[in-house]
Amino acid sequence: MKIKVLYFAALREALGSPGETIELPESATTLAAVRALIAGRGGDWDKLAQMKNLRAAVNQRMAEPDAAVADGDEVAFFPPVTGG
Amino acid sequence: MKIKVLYFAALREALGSPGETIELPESATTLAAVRALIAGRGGDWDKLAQMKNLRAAVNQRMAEPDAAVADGDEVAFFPPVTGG
Amino acid sequence: MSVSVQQADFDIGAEIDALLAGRTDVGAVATFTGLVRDVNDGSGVHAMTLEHYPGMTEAALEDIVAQAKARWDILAVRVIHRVGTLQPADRIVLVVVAGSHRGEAFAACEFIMDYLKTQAPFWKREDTPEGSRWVDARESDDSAAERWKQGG
Amino acid sequence: MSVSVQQADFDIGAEIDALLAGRTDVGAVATFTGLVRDVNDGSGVHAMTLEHYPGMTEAALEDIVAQAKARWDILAVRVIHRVGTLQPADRIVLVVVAGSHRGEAFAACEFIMDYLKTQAPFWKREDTPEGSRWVDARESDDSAAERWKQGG
Repeated sequence: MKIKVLYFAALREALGSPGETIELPESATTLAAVRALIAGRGGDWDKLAQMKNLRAAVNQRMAEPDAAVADGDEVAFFPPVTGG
Repeated sequence: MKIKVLYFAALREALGSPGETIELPESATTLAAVRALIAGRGGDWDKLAQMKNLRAAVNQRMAEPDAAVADGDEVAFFPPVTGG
Repeated sequence: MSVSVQQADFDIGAEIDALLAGRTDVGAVATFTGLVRDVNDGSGVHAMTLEHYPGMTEAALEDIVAQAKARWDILAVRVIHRVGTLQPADRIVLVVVAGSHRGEAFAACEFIMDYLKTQAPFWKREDTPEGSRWVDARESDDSAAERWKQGG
Repeated sequence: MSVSVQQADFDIGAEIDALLAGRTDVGAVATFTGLVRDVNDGSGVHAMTLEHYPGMTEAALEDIVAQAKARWDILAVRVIHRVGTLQPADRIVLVVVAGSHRGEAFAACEFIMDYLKTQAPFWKREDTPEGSRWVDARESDDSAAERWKQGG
Protein backbone atom coordinates (compact mmCIF):
# COMPACT_ATOMS: atom_id res chain seq x y z
CA MET A 1 0.00 0.00 0.00
CA LYS A 2 1.10 3.54 -0.80
CA ILE A 3 1.12 6.59 1.43
CA LYS A 4 2.29 10.17 1.10
CA VAL A 5 4.74 11.35 3.78
CA LEU A 6 5.53 15.03 4.50
CA TYR A 7 8.27 16.59 6.63
CA PHE A 8 8.19 20.14 8.01
CA ALA A 9 10.45 22.80 9.50
CA ALA A 10 13.63 21.63 11.29
CA LEU A 11 12.85 18.01 10.38
CA ARG A 12 12.45 18.85 6.69
CA GLU A 13 15.85 20.56 6.78
CA ALA A 14 17.50 17.72 8.71
CA LEU A 15 16.20 15.13 6.26
CA GLY A 16 16.83 17.32 3.23
CA SER A 17 13.36 16.45 1.90
CA PRO A 18 9.90 18.02 2.00
CA GLY A 19 8.28 14.62 1.54
CA GLU A 20 7.89 11.52 -0.58
CA THR A 21 5.50 8.78 -1.58
CA ILE A 22 6.40 5.44 -0.06
CA GLU A 23 5.30 1.87 -0.44
CA LEU A 24 4.45 0.32 2.92
CA PRO A 25 4.75 -3.37 3.76
CA GLU A 26 1.50 -4.98 5.02
CA SER A 27 2.99 -5.08 8.51
CA ALA A 28 3.30 -1.30 8.82
CA THR A 29 -0.16 -0.24 9.99
CA THR A 30 0.58 2.52 12.51
CA LEU A 31 2.33 5.88 12.59
CA ALA A 32 5.01 4.38 14.84
CA ALA A 33 5.70 1.66 12.26
CA VAL A 34 5.97 4.20 9.45
CA ARG A 35 8.41 6.26 11.50
CA ALA A 36 10.55 3.19 12.30
CA LEU A 37 10.52 2.08 8.68
CA ILE A 38 11.81 5.41 7.37
CA ALA A 39 14.33 5.92 10.19
CA GLY A 40 15.63 2.41 9.53
CA ARG A 41 17.09 3.51 6.18
CA GLY A 42 20.01 4.86 8.20
CA GLY A 43 22.10 7.95 7.40
CA ASP A 44 20.22 11.23 7.78
CA TRP A 45 16.94 9.33 8.03
CA ASP A 46 17.92 8.24 11.50
CA LYS A 47 17.16 11.80 12.58
CA LEU A 48 13.49 10.88 12.33
CA ALA A 49 14.10 8.38 15.14
CA GLN A 50 16.32 10.73 17.17
CA MET A 51 14.15 13.86 17.13
CA LYS A 52 12.77 14.57 20.58
CA ASN A 53 9.10 15.46 20.88
CA LEU A 54 8.35 14.49 17.30
CA ARG A 55 4.75 15.27 16.38
CA ALA A 56 2.73 13.72 13.58
CA ALA A 57 -0.51 13.98 11.66
CA VAL A 58 -2.55 11.49 9.67
CA ASN A 59 -4.70 13.00 6.94
CA GLN A 60 -4.04 16.48 8.31
CA ARG A 61 -5.14 15.74 11.87
CA MET A 62 -2.78 15.52 14.85
CA ALA A 63 -2.21 11.84 15.65
CA GLU A 64 -0.53 9.67 18.27
CA PRO A 65 2.08 6.95 17.52
CA ASP A 66 -0.54 4.17 17.65
CA ALA A 67 -2.78 5.89 15.06
CA ALA A 68 -3.77 3.62 12.15
CA VAL A 69 -2.28 4.27 8.71
CA ALA A 70 -4.03 2.93 5.59
CA ASP A 71 -3.53 2.96 1.85
CA GLY A 72 -3.73 6.46 0.35
CA ASP A 73 -3.23 8.27 3.64
CA GLU A 74 -1.24 11.47 4.02
CA VAL A 75 1.17 11.23 6.95
CA ALA A 76 3.23 14.16 8.25
CA PHE A 77 6.09 14.34 10.76
CA PHE A 78 7.23 17.62 12.32
CA PRO A 79 8.63 19.30 15.44
CA PRO A 80 6.29 20.80 18.07
CA VAL A 81 4.45 23.75 16.52
CA THR A 82 5.53 27.32 17.28
CA GLY A 83 3.00 29.59 15.57
CA GLY A 84 1.07 32.49 16.99
CA MET B 1 -17.09 73.61 58.41
CA LYS B 2 -18.20 73.54 54.80
CA ILE B 3 -18.18 70.65 52.33
CA LYS B 4 -19.37 70.15 48.77
CA VAL B 5 -21.78 67.24 48.25
CA LEU B 6 -22.58 65.68 44.85
CA TYR B 7 -25.32 63.21 43.83
CA PHE B 8 -25.23 61.07 40.70
CA ALA B 9 -27.48 58.98 38.47
CA ALA B 10 -30.63 57.50 40.05
CA LEU B 11 -29.86 59.22 43.36
CA ARG B 12 -29.49 62.62 41.68
CA GLU B 13 -32.91 62.11 40.06
CA ALA B 14 -34.52 60.87 43.28
CA LEU B 15 -33.24 63.86 45.25
CA GLY B 16 -33.91 66.31 42.42
CA SER B 17 -30.46 67.83 42.93
CA PRO B 18 -27.00 67.38 41.41
CA GLY B 19 -25.38 68.63 44.58
CA GLU B 20 -24.97 71.41 47.11
CA THR B 21 -22.59 73.04 49.53
CA ILE B 22 -23.48 72.33 53.15
CA GLU B 23 -22.38 73.55 56.53
CA LEU B 24 -21.48 70.65 58.82
CA PRO B 25 -21.74 70.66 62.61
CA GLU B 26 -18.49 69.83 64.43
CA SER B 27 -19.92 66.45 65.36
CA ALA B 28 -20.27 65.26 61.74
CA THR B 29 -16.79 63.92 60.96
CA THR B 30 -17.52 60.82 58.86
CA LEU B 31 -19.28 59.95 55.61
CA ALA B 32 -21.94 58.08 57.59
CA ALA B 33 -22.61 61.21 59.67
CA VAL B 34 -22.94 63.36 56.54
CA ARG B 35 -25.37 60.87 55.04
CA ALA B 36 -27.47 60.77 58.21
CA LEU B 37 -27.47 64.56 58.45
CA ILE B 38 -28.80 65.03 54.92
CA ALA B 39 -31.30 62.17 55.09
CA GLY B 40 -32.57 63.62 58.37
CA ARG B 41 -34.06 66.61 56.53
CA GLY B 42 -36.98 64.31 55.69
CA GLY B 43 -39.10 64.35 52.52
CA ASP B 44 -37.22 63.25 49.39
CA TRP B 45 -33.94 63.47 51.29
CA ASP B 46 -34.86 60.34 53.16
CA LYS B 47 -34.10 58.46 49.92
CA LEU B 48 -30.44 58.94 50.74
CA ALA B 49 -31.02 56.78 53.82
CA GLN B 50 -33.23 54.26 52.01
CA MET B 51 -31.08 53.58 48.95
CA LYS B 52 -29.66 50.09 49.06
CA ASN B 53 -25.97 49.61 48.24
CA LEU B 54 -25.27 53.34 48.34
CA ARG B 55 -21.68 54.08 47.35
CA ALA B 56 -19.68 57.17 48.19
CA ALA B 57 -16.46 59.01 47.49
CA VAL B 58 -14.44 61.56 49.44
CA ASN B 59 -12.31 63.89 47.32
CA GLN B 60 -12.97 61.72 44.27
CA ARG B 61 -11.83 58.45 45.81
CA MET B 62 -14.16 55.58 46.72
CA ALA B 63 -14.72 55.63 50.48
CA GLU B 64 -16.35 53.58 53.23
CA PRO B 65 -18.98 54.91 55.69
CA ASP B 66 -16.36 55.46 58.41
CA ALA B 67 -14.15 57.59 56.14
CA ALA B 68 -13.18 60.96 57.66
CA VAL B 69 -14.71 64.14 56.25
CA ALA B 70 -13.00 67.49 56.81
CA ASP B 71 -13.53 71.14 55.93
CA GLY B 72 -13.36 71.80 52.19
CA ASP B 73 -13.81 68.16 51.18
CA GLU B 74 -15.81 67.03 48.17
CA VAL B 75 -18.19 64.21 49.09
CA ALA B 76 -20.25 62.26 46.55
CA PHE B 77 -23.08 59.75 46.96
CA PHE B 78 -24.21 57.47 44.15
CA PRO B 79 -25.57 54.02 43.22
CA PRO B 80 -23.21 51.16 42.36
CA VAL B 81 -21.41 52.00 39.13
CA THR B 82 -22.49 50.43 35.84
CA GLY B 83 -20.00 51.59 33.21
CA GLY B 84 -18.08 49.54 30.68
CA MET C 1 -2.74 60.26 27.70
CA SER C 2 -3.26 56.61 28.61
CA VAL C 3 -6.84 57.34 29.73
CA SER C 4 -9.61 59.35 27.99
CA VAL C 5 -13.23 60.03 28.88
CA GLN C 6 -14.99 61.50 25.86
CA GLN C 7 -18.25 61.83 23.92
CA ALA C 8 -16.54 61.12 20.60
CA ASP C 9 -16.26 57.68 19.08
CA PHE C 10 -12.84 56.03 18.82
CA ASP C 11 -11.00 54.08 16.11
CA ILE C 12 -9.69 50.79 17.52
CA GLY C 13 -7.08 50.24 14.81
CA ALA C 14 -5.76 53.80 15.11
CA GLU C 15 -5.54 53.52 18.90
CA ILE C 16 -3.54 50.28 18.66
CA ASP C 17 -1.24 51.81 16.03
CA ALA C 18 -0.64 54.88 18.19
CA LEU C 19 0.17 52.73 21.22
CA LEU C 20 2.66 50.62 19.24
CA ALA C 21 4.22 53.45 17.22
CA GLY C 22 8.00 53.06 17.02
CA ARG C 23 8.08 49.99 19.28
CA THR C 24 9.61 46.66 18.34
CA ASP C 25 9.47 45.10 21.81
CA VAL C 26 5.74 44.30 21.84
CA GLY C 27 4.82 40.68 21.17
CA ALA C 28 1.20 40.68 22.34
CA VAL C 29 -1.72 43.08 22.16
CA ALA C 30 -4.97 42.25 23.93
CA THR C 31 -7.97 44.51 23.45
CA PHE C 32 -11.50 44.70 24.76
CA THR C 33 -14.29 46.75 23.25
CA GLY C 34 -17.69 47.12 24.90
CA LEU C 35 -20.69 47.91 22.68
CA VAL C 36 -24.33 48.92 23.20
CA ARG C 37 -26.59 45.88 22.73
CA ASP C 38 -30.13 46.31 21.46
CA VAL C 39 -31.47 44.05 24.20
CA ASN C 40 -30.71 43.99 27.93
CA ASP C 41 -32.48 42.12 30.72
CA GLY C 42 -35.26 41.17 28.31
CA SER C 43 -36.13 44.65 27.04
CA GLY C 44 -35.34 46.30 23.74
CA VAL C 45 -32.86 49.15 24.09
CA HIS C 46 -33.03 51.96 21.55
CA ALA C 47 -30.61 54.32 23.23
CA MET C 48 -28.34 54.52 26.25
CA THR C 49 -27.03 57.51 28.15
CA LEU C 50 -23.81 57.33 30.14
CA GLU C 51 -23.43 59.69 33.09
CA HIS C 52 -20.10 60.06 34.87
CA TYR C 53 -18.38 61.92 37.69
CA PRO C 54 -15.95 64.30 35.94
CA GLY C 55 -12.55 64.32 37.55
CA MET C 56 -13.06 61.23 39.63
CA THR C 57 -13.64 59.14 36.52
CA GLU C 58 -10.26 59.96 35.01
CA ALA C 59 -8.53 59.47 38.37
CA ALA C 60 -10.22 56.09 38.88
CA LEU C 61 -9.21 54.90 35.41
CA GLU C 62 -5.60 56.08 35.89
CA ASP C 63 -5.54 54.25 39.21
CA ILE C 64 -6.84 51.02 37.63
CA VAL C 65 -4.17 51.25 34.90
CA ALA C 66 -1.46 51.86 37.53
CA GLN C 67 -2.63 48.78 39.45
CA ALA C 68 -2.44 46.67 36.29
CA LYS C 69 1.07 47.95 35.52
CA ALA C 70 2.20 47.19 39.05
CA ARG C 71 0.81 43.70 38.88
CA TRP C 72 1.84 42.51 35.42
CA ASP C 73 4.91 43.04 33.27
CA ILE C 74 3.15 45.02 30.53
CA LEU C 75 4.48 47.75 28.26
CA ALA C 76 1.63 50.12 27.39
CA VAL C 77 -2.06 50.63 28.12
CA ARG C 78 -4.82 52.72 26.56
CA VAL C 79 -8.32 53.14 28.03
CA ILE C 80 -11.12 55.14 26.40
CA HIS C 81 -14.63 55.39 27.86
CA ARG C 82 -17.40 57.30 26.15
CA VAL C 83 -20.11 59.34 27.88
CA GLY C 84 -23.37 60.87 26.63
CA THR C 85 -26.05 59.26 24.50
CA LEU C 86 -25.27 56.17 22.42
CA GLN C 87 -27.25 53.88 20.10
CA PRO C 88 -27.15 50.09 19.71
CA ALA C 89 -23.89 48.91 18.11
CA ASP C 90 -22.10 52.07 19.27
CA ARG C 91 -18.76 51.53 20.99
CA ILE C 92 -18.71 52.37 24.73
CA VAL C 93 -15.30 51.43 26.05
CA LEU C 94 -11.90 50.35 24.73
CA VAL C 95 -9.02 48.80 26.65
CA VAL C 96 -5.77 48.03 24.84
CA VAL C 97 -2.86 46.33 26.61
CA ALA C 98 0.51 45.78 24.93
CA GLY C 99 3.04 43.41 26.46
CA SER C 100 5.90 41.10 25.66
CA HIS C 101 3.83 37.94 26.12
CA ARG C 102 0.19 37.05 25.73
CA GLY C 103 -0.62 35.72 29.20
CA GLU C 104 0.15 39.04 30.86
CA ALA C 105 -1.56 41.10 28.17
CA PHE C 106 -4.77 39.06 28.45
CA ALA C 107 -4.78 39.09 32.25
CA ALA C 108 -4.13 42.83 32.53
CA CYS C 109 -6.81 43.63 29.93
CA GLU C 110 -9.44 41.54 31.72
CA PHE C 111 -8.38 42.93 35.12
CA ILE C 112 -8.77 46.51 33.88
CA MET C 113 -12.28 45.78 32.55
CA ASP C 114 -13.33 43.99 35.73
CA TYR C 115 -12.11 46.83 37.94
CA LEU C 116 -13.50 49.50 35.65
CA LYS C 117 -16.94 47.85 35.94
CA THR C 118 -16.93 48.17 39.74
CA GLN C 119 -14.61 51.11 40.50
CA ALA C 120 -15.03 53.73 37.78
CA PRO C 121 -17.94 56.15 38.34
CA PHE C 122 -20.07 55.65 35.23
CA TRP C 123 -23.81 55.00 35.24
CA LYS C 124 -25.92 53.76 32.34
CA ARG C 125 -29.52 54.74 31.69
CA GLU C 126 -31.35 52.77 29.00
CA ASP C 127 -34.27 53.96 26.88
CA THR C 128 -36.65 51.04 26.30
CA PRO C 129 -40.22 50.76 24.96
CA GLU C 130 -41.30 50.64 28.64
CA GLY C 131 -39.52 53.90 29.36
CA SER C 132 -36.16 55.03 30.66
CA ARG C 133 -34.43 53.07 33.40
CA TRP C 134 -31.12 53.09 35.23
CA VAL C 135 -29.17 49.90 34.72
CA ASP C 136 -28.70 47.87 37.89
CA ALA C 137 -25.22 46.82 38.89
CA ARG C 138 -24.64 43.12 38.37
CA GLU C 139 -23.46 40.88 41.14
CA SER C 140 -21.42 39.06 38.50
CA ASP C 141 -19.36 42.23 38.05
CA ASP C 142 -18.55 42.34 41.75
CA SER C 143 -17.48 38.71 41.73
CA ALA C 144 -15.43 39.24 38.55
CA ALA C 145 -13.50 42.04 40.27
CA GLU C 146 -13.30 40.08 43.53
CA ARG C 147 -11.45 37.12 42.04
CA TRP C 148 -8.37 39.25 41.32
CA LYS C 149 -7.93 39.74 45.06
CA GLN C 150 -7.28 36.04 45.60
CA GLY C 151 -3.75 36.11 44.26
CA GLY C 152 -5.03 35.00 40.80
CA MET D 1 -14.40 32.86 6.05
CA SER D 2 -13.81 32.80 9.80
CA VAL D 3 -10.22 31.57 9.29
CA SER D 4 -7.51 32.81 6.93
CA VAL D 5 -3.87 31.83 6.42
CA GLN D 6 -2.16 34.44 4.28
CA GLN D 7 1.07 36.27 3.51
CA ALA D 8 -0.66 39.65 3.45
CA ASP D 9 -0.93 41.92 6.47
CA PHE D 10 -4.34 42.54 8.04
CA ASP D 11 -6.19 45.59 9.35
CA ILE D 12 -7.44 44.96 12.87
CA GLY D 13 -10.09 47.70 12.82
CA ALA D 14 -11.43 46.60 9.44
CA GLU D 15 -11.61 42.96 10.59
CA ILE D 16 -13.58 43.92 13.70
CA ASP D 17 -15.92 46.11 11.64
CA ALA D 18 -16.53 43.30 9.14
CA LEU D 19 -17.29 40.83 11.93
CA LEU D 20 -19.79 43.21 13.56
CA ALA D 21 -21.41 44.53 10.37
CA GLY D 22 -25.17 44.79 10.73
CA ARG D 23 -25.19 43.28 14.23
CA THR D 24 -26.71 44.96 17.29
CA ASP D 25 -26.51 41.93 19.59
CA VAL D 26 -22.78 42.10 20.34
CA GLY D 27 -21.83 43.58 23.69
CA ALA D 28 -18.21 42.48 23.93
CA VAL D 29 -15.31 42.12 21.52
CA ALA D 30 -12.03 40.64 22.70
CA THR D 31 -9.05 40.60 20.36
CA PHE D 32 -5.52 39.32 20.43
CA THR D 33 -2.75 40.34 18.07
CA GLY D 34 0.66 38.67 18.04
CA LEU D 35 3.62 40.68 16.74
CA VAL D 36 7.25 39.97 15.85
CA ARG D 37 9.55 41.16 18.67
CA ASP D 38 13.08 42.32 17.94
CA VAL D 39 14.46 40.15 20.74
CA ASN D 40 13.73 36.53 21.64
CA ASP D 41 15.54 34.25 24.09
CA GLY D 42 18.29 36.83 24.44
CA SER D 43 19.13 37.29 20.76
CA GLY D 44 18.30 40.12 18.41
CA VAL D 45 15.79 39.10 15.74
CA HIS D 46 15.91 40.95 12.43
CA ALA D 47 13.49 38.75 10.54
CA MET D 48 11.24 35.75 11.04
CA THR D 49 9.92 33.21 8.58
CA LEU D 50 6.73 31.28 9.23
CA GLU D 51 6.35 27.87 7.63
CA HIS D 52 3.03 26.03 7.71
CA TYR D 53 1.31 22.86 6.57
CA PRO D 54 -1.14 24.01 3.88
CA GLY D 55 -4.53 22.39 4.25
CA MET D 56 -3.98 21.08 7.76
CA THR D 57 -3.39 24.61 9.05
CA GLU D 58 -6.78 25.86 7.95
CA ALA D 59 -8.48 22.68 9.20
CA ALA D 60 -6.77 22.96 12.59
CA LEU D 61 -7.79 26.61 12.97
CA GLU D 62 -11.40 25.84 11.98
CA ASP D 63 -11.43 23.03 14.51
CA ILE D 64 -10.10 25.31 17.27
CA VAL D 65 -12.80 27.89 16.46
CA ALA D 66 -15.48 25.18 16.50
CA GLN D 67 -14.28 24.01 19.91
CA ALA D 68 -14.47 27.58 21.25
CA LYS D 69 -18.00 28.00 19.87
CA ALA D 70 -19.11 24.73 21.42
CA ARG D 71 -17.67 25.70 24.79
CA TRP D 72 -18.74 29.33 25.14
CA ASP D 73 -21.81 31.28 24.15
CA ILE D 74 -20.10 33.51 21.59
CA LEU D 75 -21.48 35.09 18.43
CA ALA D 76 -18.67 35.42 15.88
CA VAL D 77 -14.97 34.62 15.53
CA ARG D 78 -12.25 35.68 13.11
CA VAL D 79 -8.74 34.19 13.00
CA ILE D 80 -5.97 35.34 10.65
CA HIS D 81 -2.46 33.89 10.70
CA ARG D 82 0.30 35.14 8.42
CA VAL D 83 3.00 33.00 6.80
CA GLY D 84 6.22 33.90 5.00
CA THR D 85 8.90 36.36 6.06
CA LEU D 86 8.13 39.07 8.61
CA GLN D 87 10.11 41.87 10.29
CA PRO D 88 10.04 43.12 13.90
CA ALA D 89 6.78 44.93 14.71
CA ASP D 90 4.97 43.06 11.92
CA ARG D 91 1.65 41.49 12.85
CA ILE D 92 1.65 37.66 12.90
CA VAL D 93 -1.75 36.56 14.15
CA LEU D 94 -5.16 38.06 14.91
CA VAL D 95 -8.00 36.53 16.90
CA VAL D 96 -11.27 38.44 17.27
CA VAL D 97 -14.15 37.07 19.36
CA ALA D 98 -17.53 38.80 19.55
CA GLY D 99 -20.03 37.84 22.23
CA SER D 100 -22.87 39.12 24.32
CA HIS D 101 -20.78 39.42 27.49
CA ARG D 102 -17.12 40.04 28.23
CA GLY D 103 -16.27 36.96 30.30
CA GLU D 104 -17.06 34.58 27.46
CA ALA D 105 -15.41 36.75 24.81
CA PHE D 106 -12.17 36.96 26.83
CA ALA D 107 -12.12 33.25 27.68
CA ALA D 108 -12.79 32.12 24.11
CA CYS D 109 -10.16 34.49 22.70
CA GLU D 110 -7.48 33.26 25.12
CA PHE D 111 -8.52 29.62 24.57
CA ILE D 112 -8.17 30.01 20.79
CA MET D 113 -4.68 31.50 21.16
CA ASP D 114 -3.57 28.82 23.63
CA TYR D 115 -4.79 26.01 21.37
CA LEU D 116 -3.45 27.64 18.23
CA LYS D 117 0.00 27.75 19.88
CA THR D 118 0.02 23.99 20.42
CA GLN D 119 -2.33 22.56 17.75
CA ALA D 120 -1.95 24.61 14.57
CA PRO D 121 0.95 23.52 12.32
CA PHE D 122 3.05 26.68 12.07
CA TRP D 123 6.81 26.85 12.67
CA LYS D 124 8.88 29.96 13.21
CA ARG D 125 12.47 30.40 12.05
CA GLU D 126 14.30 33.48 13.34
CA ASP D 127 17.19 35.29 11.68
CA THR D 128 19.59 36.55 14.34
CA PRO D 129 23.15 37.94 14.27
CA GLU D 130 24.26 34.40 15.22
CA GLY D 131 22.46 32.94 12.22
CA SER D 132 19.10 31.40 11.44
CA ARG D 133 17.42 29.15 14.02
CA TRP D 134 14.13 27.34 14.46
CA VAL D 135 12.19 28.56 17.47
CA ASP D 136 11.79 25.93 20.17
CA ALA D 137 8.31 25.17 21.44
CA ARG D 138 7.76 26.52 24.94
CA GLU D 139 6.63 24.32 27.78
CA SER D 140 4.60 27.30 28.96
CA ASP D 141 2.50 27.00 25.80
CA ASP D 142 1.72 23.37 26.54
CA SER D 143 0.70 24.22 30.09
CA ALA D 144 -1.40 27.17 28.86
CA ALA D 145 -3.33 24.84 26.56
CA GLU D 146 -3.48 22.13 29.22
CA ARG D 147 -5.32 24.24 31.79
CA TRP D 148 -8.44 24.42 29.58
CA LYS D 149 -8.84 20.66 29.99
CA GLN D 150 -9.44 20.98 33.71
CA GLY D 151 -12.98 22.27 33.39
CA GLY D 152 -11.71 25.89 33.66
